[in-house]
Formats: sequence, C-alpha cells, structure tokens
Amino acid sequence: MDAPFLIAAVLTLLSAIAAISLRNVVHCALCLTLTFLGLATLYLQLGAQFVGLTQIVVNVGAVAIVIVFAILLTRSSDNPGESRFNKGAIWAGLICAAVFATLVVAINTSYVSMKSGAPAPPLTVEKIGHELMGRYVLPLEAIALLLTAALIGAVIIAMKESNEKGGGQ
Amino acid sequence: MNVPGKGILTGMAQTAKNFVGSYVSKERMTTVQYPEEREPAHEAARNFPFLVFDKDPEAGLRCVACKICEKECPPQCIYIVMKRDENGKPTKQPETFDIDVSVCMSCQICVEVCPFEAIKMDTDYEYGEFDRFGGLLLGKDRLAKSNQYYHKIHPTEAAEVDARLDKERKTKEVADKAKAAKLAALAKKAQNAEKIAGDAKGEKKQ
Amino acid sequence: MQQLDQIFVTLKAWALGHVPEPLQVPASIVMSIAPIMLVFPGIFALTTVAERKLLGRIQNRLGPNRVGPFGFLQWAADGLKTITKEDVVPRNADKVVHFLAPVVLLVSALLAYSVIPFGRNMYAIDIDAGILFFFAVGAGTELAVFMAGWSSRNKYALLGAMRAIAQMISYELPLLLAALAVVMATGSLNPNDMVAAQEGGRGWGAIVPNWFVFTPWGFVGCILFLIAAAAESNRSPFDLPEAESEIIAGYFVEYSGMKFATFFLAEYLGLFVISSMCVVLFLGGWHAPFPFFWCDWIPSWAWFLSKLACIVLLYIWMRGTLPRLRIDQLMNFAWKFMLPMALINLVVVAVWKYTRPWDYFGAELVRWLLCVGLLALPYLLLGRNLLSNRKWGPRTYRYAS
Amino acid sequence: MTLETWLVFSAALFCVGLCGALIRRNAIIVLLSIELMLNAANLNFIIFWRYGVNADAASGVMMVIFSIGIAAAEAAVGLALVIAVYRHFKTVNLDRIDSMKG
Repeated sequence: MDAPFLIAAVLTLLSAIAAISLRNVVHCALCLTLTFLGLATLYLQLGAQFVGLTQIVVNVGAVAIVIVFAILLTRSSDNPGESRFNKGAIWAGLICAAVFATLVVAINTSYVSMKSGAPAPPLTVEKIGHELMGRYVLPLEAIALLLTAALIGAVIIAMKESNEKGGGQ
Repeated sequence: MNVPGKGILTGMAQTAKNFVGSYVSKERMTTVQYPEEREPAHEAARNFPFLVFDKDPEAGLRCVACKICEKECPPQCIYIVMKRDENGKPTKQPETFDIDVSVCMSCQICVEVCPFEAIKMDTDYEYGEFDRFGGLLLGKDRLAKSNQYYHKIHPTEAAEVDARLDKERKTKEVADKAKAAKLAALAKKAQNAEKIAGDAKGEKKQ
Repeated sequence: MQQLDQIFVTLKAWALGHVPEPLQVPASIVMSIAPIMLVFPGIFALTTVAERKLLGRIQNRLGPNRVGPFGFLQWAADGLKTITKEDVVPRNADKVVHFLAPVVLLVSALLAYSVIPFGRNMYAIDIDAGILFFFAVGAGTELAVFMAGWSSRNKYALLGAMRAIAQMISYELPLLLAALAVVMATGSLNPNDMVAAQEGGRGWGAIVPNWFVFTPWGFVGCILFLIAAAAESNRSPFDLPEAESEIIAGYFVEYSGMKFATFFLAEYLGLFVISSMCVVLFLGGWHAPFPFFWCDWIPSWAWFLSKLACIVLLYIWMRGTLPRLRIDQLMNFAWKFMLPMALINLVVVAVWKYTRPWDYFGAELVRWLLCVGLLALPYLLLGRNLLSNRKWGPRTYRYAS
Repeated sequence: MTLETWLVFSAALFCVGLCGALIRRNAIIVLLSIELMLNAANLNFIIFWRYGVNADAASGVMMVIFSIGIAAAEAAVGLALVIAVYRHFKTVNLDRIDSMKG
C-alpha cells in the first residue's frame, strides 16, 4: 500500500460516507464532489489520465452543479424533527454490510491471474481518439444520440408543469 | 449596411480616442488635482453659514443676538447668548454664537429669517478636523467674516444686500433728520413759548 | 541570446545541482511552482493599478496618481488596507464552506497555470491531455462560486452565484469548442504541441507568422475564445454575476478583508490564465512574431508576457467601453450566436484541413475565400437574427407574491 | 498495490452508495448515491483494464468514457424527474411520494 493511494482512498471513502449521511443536502452534494475528485486522483494513479480528467470535467463541472441546482430548486425543507433516515434504515444497513462482506470474501477467494500490476501501458489521448473513431464509433454515435435525447427529455420533463402553471395564471 | 458588431467597434474607437486625447489636451479632463488646484466655487454655492461684520470683527458684527435663527434652525445647531453690560443690561451684541457644522444641514433658513442680513452662507468646504466634536463646533471668532469677503464670494447677492442696507440707512437717516427737525422745532416752539411767556411776565412786571 | 532565453531553465538546473539527491524531486516541484506563485500575483498587483489608470484615461480622468511614482504603488496601499480590515463573517453563514470558497477558487485558478508553456522549455508539467487538464481545474471555479454564494446566506449572494453558474456553464461550451478547433488543427491536446505547430511564418520572407489567429477559423476562434473567456472570468461586459449596481457585488457580498482580496486575486489570476491559454492556442505561444534577427534577441518568455499583456489590456479597454448585458441578452448571445458560430468554426477547420493538399494555381486563394465565406455568411445571418430579435416593449414588473 | 486492495476499495465505495440509496429519505440523496455506485463500477473497469492481460486494448477505458457520458445523462434526467415530482408533491421526501396519479 503506497501513500498516495491510501490518502486518496481514505478521503474518497470518508467523503462518500459523509455524502450519504449528512443532514444538510448541500453539504452532501459538496462531499460528493470531493468523492469525485478523490476518484479522479485514483484514476490518475491507475494510469488512466484521460478518464481521470474527464471525470473531473463531467462530474465536478457538470453533474455536481446540476445536483446543486436541483437542490436549490426543490428547496428540500426537511423539518428538523423528522429523521433523515428511513424506517427500515437498520435493516438496509445490515444488508449493505452483508453485501460488502460477500464481495470481500468473493474477491479474496477467487483466482486472479495477475496479482500485481504490470507497468502502466502508455495510453495516449491520440490512441483513445483513434479507438473512438475506429472500433467504438458506433457506441460514440449512440451516446451522442442518448445525450441529445437526455437533454431534450430533461428540459421537457422539468418544463411541462411550469408551462401549465404559466397558462393558468 | 448594418453589420453586426459595428457598434462595438465604434465604441471601442471612441474610448481609444478619449484615452489618447487625455494625454494631448488638458481641456478634456473632467477632474482637477484637488489639493494643488481647485475649481473656483460657483457664486450660488453654499455650504455653512457665517456671520458678517462691517469693520470690527467683534463690535462690527451685524448680529444683534435676537435669536430668531436659533429658533428657526431645523436641526438646532445654533446656540446664542446675548451680551450684557456690567449692569446686567442686555446689549445688542452676541456673547456666544456657536454653530455645530457637523449638525448643520445647509438649509439656509437662518439666512432667510435674519432681519439684519447678519448671517450668510459660506462657500468654503474645507472643515477637516482631527477632533470631530470640538473641532466642528465653530465659535464667533471663526464664524465672523468681513463684508468684503461676502462681496468676494457672492458678489451679486452682496451688492443687493448692501443696496438694501444703504436704503434702510438712508430712510433711517431721513427719518432721524425729520425727527430731529421735529424735535428741534418743538424745542424751539417751547423756547419761544417760554420766551413769550417770560416777555408777558416781564410786561406784567413792568 | 540563447542564455537570456533559457536563463530560468539554466538557473533551475544549476540550483537543483546543489540539492542533495533525495530532495531533488520536491525541490524541482517547488522551483516550478514558486515562480508562478510569485510572478502572477505580482502581475495582478500591477494590473489593478494599470486597469484603474487606463479606465481613468478612457473617462478623461487621471486615475490613481498619489501613491508612489505615477501612483504605481497603489497596489501596496490597497493590499495593506485589505489585510488590516476586519474579517466579518455573517452569523448565519455556513462557516466552513464560507471559508473554503475563496481557497477553492484560488487553488483552481493557480492549478491551471501548470500546463501553460510560458517560454521555450518553461512549463510546470508536460501532460498529454494538457488542455483537458486546464478545463478540468476550471470546473473548480463554478463550485467555488456556488459555495461562496450559498454559504453566505444572503439572497443577493445566492442570486449572484446562480447567475454566475448559469453564465459560466453557458459560455464554457463556446470556450471549449473554440479550443477544440485548435485541437482539431494540431491533432493534439498538449499545449506544447500547439505552440510548436505555430512556429515559423509564411508569405514573402515568412513575414506573416504561422499563428492560428491568421487563419479564417483561427481568427473567429480567437474572438469566440476571448468573448467566452471574458464571460468565464466575469469580466465586463459580462460582469452581471457581480454587478455592483444590481446585486451589490453578487456572490462575494458577504466577504471582507483578506477573503475578499483572495477572491479578487483569484479572479484576476483566472483572467490571466485564460488569456495565457488564448495566447497558447491562437497567438503562437512564446514564438516571436517576425523572423527578423532582433526578434530573437528578445527572450521567448518576454514575448509570451507581452502577448498576455496585450490581451489583458484589451479586456480593460472592453471594460471601459461596453455596458453590462442583461441576463436574457447574455443567454441569447451564448446559445443563439456563440454556440452556432463555434460549431460552424469546427466545420471550417475540417474544410481547412481537408483542402490543405490542394496545390494547383490559386488554390490558396480559393481555400481562403471558401473558409471566409463559410464563416462570414453565418456571422451575418446570426448577427442579424440576434439584433432583430429584440422584443422590446414597455417594461413589466413582477413582484414577489 | 495488489488487485485485491483496489477491488475491496471499490466494493466499499459501492456499498456506501447502496447504503445511501436504501436508507435516505431525500430523493436527491438517493440519486446521488446511485451516482456513487456508478462511479464504483467505473473504478472496477479501470482496475481490470490496468491489471488485465490485455491492457493495450483500452477497452476498459473506453467503457468508462461511455459510462461517464451515460452517468451525466442519467443525472440530468433523474434530477429533472425529481424537480417534476417536487412540483407535484411539494416535497422530495420519498416516504411521502406514495400516491399514483396524485
């Protein structure tokens, strides 16, 4: 275990736990951003530079901001007396712990061909570009379509009722 | 032809002209470098009141301590004490005349109500002091300014005031003369009457 | 001349030779970071004075001229003032987030400097996806703005933050697309490759530098980049997130003292770094403009800094000239003009690249005319549309109900 | 750094996300937890690409790039749905959003 991994992993996990457990929703979103950042550094440590930077651009630059906007637009006014957790929170926690235990056992008992990493393969941006335009061109077009559809869909879903309201007034 | 973006370029050219022009011509400059150079105050400018005196800054004050301005002042920044002579008899002179310029709001009401043209508005604005309570409480000595100064800062208004005062003085003189003449006539009449009476007495005696 | 050009590189190598072996890596890191941390705040200090003086001259005033010779020590007075001011934090503010916001903003602004090549062999890190890194750390800016606006618990701060984020997201698209044009032309995401691609010149005696700004798509891309960069760094005329007269300085209304100064510094550092990126992308980086011999006497970093200064002066000039936009004009401009133009620009880059092998007589002229026409026509149409689409009527007010 | 360490870490991250999705009442936090789980899965792709036999193929990285794109679309649509639901129910508390055709 080397120090950069340890620091990034602890930071990522702690901020993830904070993101799901804090009372203030905006704090949760900010902690989630920290998780994304920690994950990006982990990607960089794994030698996936392009993915790490894309992770920051998309998740920190766009997703976190969208979440924050949604939080402000919905003004989730939890009344302080009410618990922020479900009624069955304990059971859910136990299930999660069980899932984690199962996964750990599975990871440790399974046969893995390569236990420690070989030197990182040089994956240049140029190569990614060639792959995207070559072997993966169909998924690329599909995702372009998906993003366009998502954009239009999101706008329509979020606008529909406000239009009705605007007509009614 | 209306090319989009033309307005932006025109504006940029205009500001560039301003920029270069500010180095070339002094007339373009809208500001002056204050402590070294000052813009002359406008004739109608007003800031805080001052007291006009004619010849002597102490005895020549036009103020007669009638306290009208003290009563009329909206923020009540004027404080007047009338001078009394050794017998305790009031004179027509202020013993104290204080204006707190930190309170004064330059409304000019004191000037409007003064029947003696004794208080006028100053154009001076440099009242900076390190002591913000005592330093801004102006006493009689700092308020008293000569009629010549008044002429300097508000020439038109001062000329009008002087003309009015002169007219008043003249009418007063005329009135005084008439009164004096009347008195003299009365006195003469009385004398004459006495004389006549005396004559009559004398005649009677004889 | 080589010595002067490489003086900083040589100095660093010389200093590293005196550092013991195990400390060399951290020492090298410090020696790469320290100049950035010293030089650019210094430029910031001078820019604040220069900006005020320039704005003054534009408005026929003198500007600050009391502190130091010609007022050029004004920054010291301002700095001392902000340091000694009381740091007021609102009682209901979210203290931690309120404190972190300026820090995040400053860090993300400073991080972006690491990929900029300031001169020949002068860069902090050389990574493959440098442009991507630049825009990735730029994402921190939006987050910092939101943190500042939200944690202040002030409606103006929140309004300002919301405006700022909406504006930044809208203008990030044209910014990225304008940069993408250069990526398409050079086939690399590395700033060093981009600078290398702009070396030399063409025309008689190579008088016209090979900078991308002197191509049809590069010219348009440069202007789009400059406009979007002004919006990204909240410069006038896009300064409505911090409009003093409308929402009293927006998201940093509740900041005072040193934290305010940090915001101010981070904002200017962001402006410098985005202008530096513009220099790298379109203005030939640290290359000298002319092939004359005296141009080689001037070191490459001096060329870079002078180009940077030109862009910053242009921004100040724009600030002195253009009035602030309204929010709907801002959004219309971003989505109905900037974005289509940037997309068309990408097409033109492709055409430009595709027609490169043409070599019959007059091919260059045809190529130019084709590209200029492809850009000018949409420009006129989009601009007309933007100008004619004004639905100006009597103003209506909607009060909070 | 062994493969197991990485995998255990990503499993932990996934379980944190799962836990958040199961225990919280706020719809936005639930979405946020789903985002966490997606990221843990992405991390797994990268890990297996890095420790796999054919790292030159870059298929793991490609997968993650597409996955990030899909995650962005998912976040946008999900949050738009949350906003639409909020307009309707005036709350984002998942325990209260319990009637159809409200």
